[in-house]
Amino acid sequence: MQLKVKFFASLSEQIGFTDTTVDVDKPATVSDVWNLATGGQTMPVNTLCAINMAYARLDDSISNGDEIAFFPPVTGGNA
Amino acid sequence: MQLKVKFFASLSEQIGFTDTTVDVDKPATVSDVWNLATGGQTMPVNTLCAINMAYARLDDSISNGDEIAFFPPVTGGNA
Amino acid sequence: MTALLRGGVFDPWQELARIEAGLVKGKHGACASFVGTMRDFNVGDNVHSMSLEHYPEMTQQFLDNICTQAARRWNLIDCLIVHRYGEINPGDPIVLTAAWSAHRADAFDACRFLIEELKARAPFWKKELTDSGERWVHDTPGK
Amino acid sequence: MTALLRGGVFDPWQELARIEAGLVKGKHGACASFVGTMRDFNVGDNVHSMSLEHYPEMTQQFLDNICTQAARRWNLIDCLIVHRYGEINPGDPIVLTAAWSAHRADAFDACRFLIEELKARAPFWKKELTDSGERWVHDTPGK
Repeated sequence: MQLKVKFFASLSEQIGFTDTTVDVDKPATVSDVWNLATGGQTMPVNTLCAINMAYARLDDSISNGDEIAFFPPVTGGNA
Repeated sequence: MQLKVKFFASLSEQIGFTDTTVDVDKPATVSDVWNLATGGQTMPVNTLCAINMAYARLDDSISNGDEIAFFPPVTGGNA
Repeated sequence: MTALLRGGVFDPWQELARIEAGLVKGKHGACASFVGTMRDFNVGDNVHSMSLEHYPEMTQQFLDNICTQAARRWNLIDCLIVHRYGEINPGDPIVLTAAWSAHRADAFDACRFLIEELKARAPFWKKELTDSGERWVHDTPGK
Repeated sequence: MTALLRGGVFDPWQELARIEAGLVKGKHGACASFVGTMRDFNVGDNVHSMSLEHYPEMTQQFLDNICTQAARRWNLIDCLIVHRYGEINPGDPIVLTAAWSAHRADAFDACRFLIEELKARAPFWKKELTDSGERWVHDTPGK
């Protein structure tokens, strides 16, 4: 199955890109997608993830066509 | 001593006037001022009072030149 | 710190914009504000208009005083109260409270303190004109 | 209920006036609002400007979702969120949350819920330009 993968903010700078696509041929979790998409780079602590724009957990299962996103802790506003 | 006395809202309608002046010749409290100013009318329950624009109690003592006010419970805004 | 009594209609958003235009840019991270507007219903009745009586010198002192208290209790850059008196129609703003601070907790808490103190103790008395005539709100059961 | 993402400067008071012009007059007694503005200091450093990255579809869904949650939890007539993204300068408004209700407790609580949820979980990431260069705020000690 094909998945879109996105990285945001400092995480995309570390990984070196913001978007990629991965192919998975067996049941997989969000963690597996990280490993495939980054070529096995270490995931920074506190990394958050989303499946189809909803917060998810690293051990959640993914489905064909999902959009998976990885990002650092959010920091809106400053008040 | 001379005192200005004011009544507000429903209380002034009941008493029949909004302002008056009273003369007191001995130590007196806010209660005494009510009796002098209204000719001994019954004070409605929940009546509030102020001495010189600050909330006061009915048994507080008054001084020459004070402005004494009587009013019903306050009802600002409606939200 | 500003507390204003207004005898005519005021625009709360213009009042806020005007105060903010006078603040040093970049210092306040947070502004919390509250606007109380006249409803056309109260305690089950239609209300056509109302008249808000006040005790001018005492009311002004009271509003100034709660601004001072707020500024003592929270870390504020500025605060504002605007309050109507006189004849008021449904849809008209009656009261505006606002607080500016570096951080949002101080702004929210101070803004809410101002409106709660004002409602509980500021010398205003409201007479409503309803379908069944005039009434003082402190005489209304349930209010 | 309206949640807007804005790529350029917005005027919070005009946004509030615009929403209010669309409400039926006399029904809402209370409007609580909060404006978060960019400060020129943070964690002890001067901040010259910042860049706010977001995840457009997810951010929009998140903001819509907290409006829906607020409307379920409190008795609201309307609520509004406006949030900037992109390049932001000190003094610029970053975020506006507002809630209209018949009564002030619902308006205050909903307005505060919106900003607290937004700060805690909305997908925005802030990069600051300070005296010592660029930094992601989630990498700053103490933030």
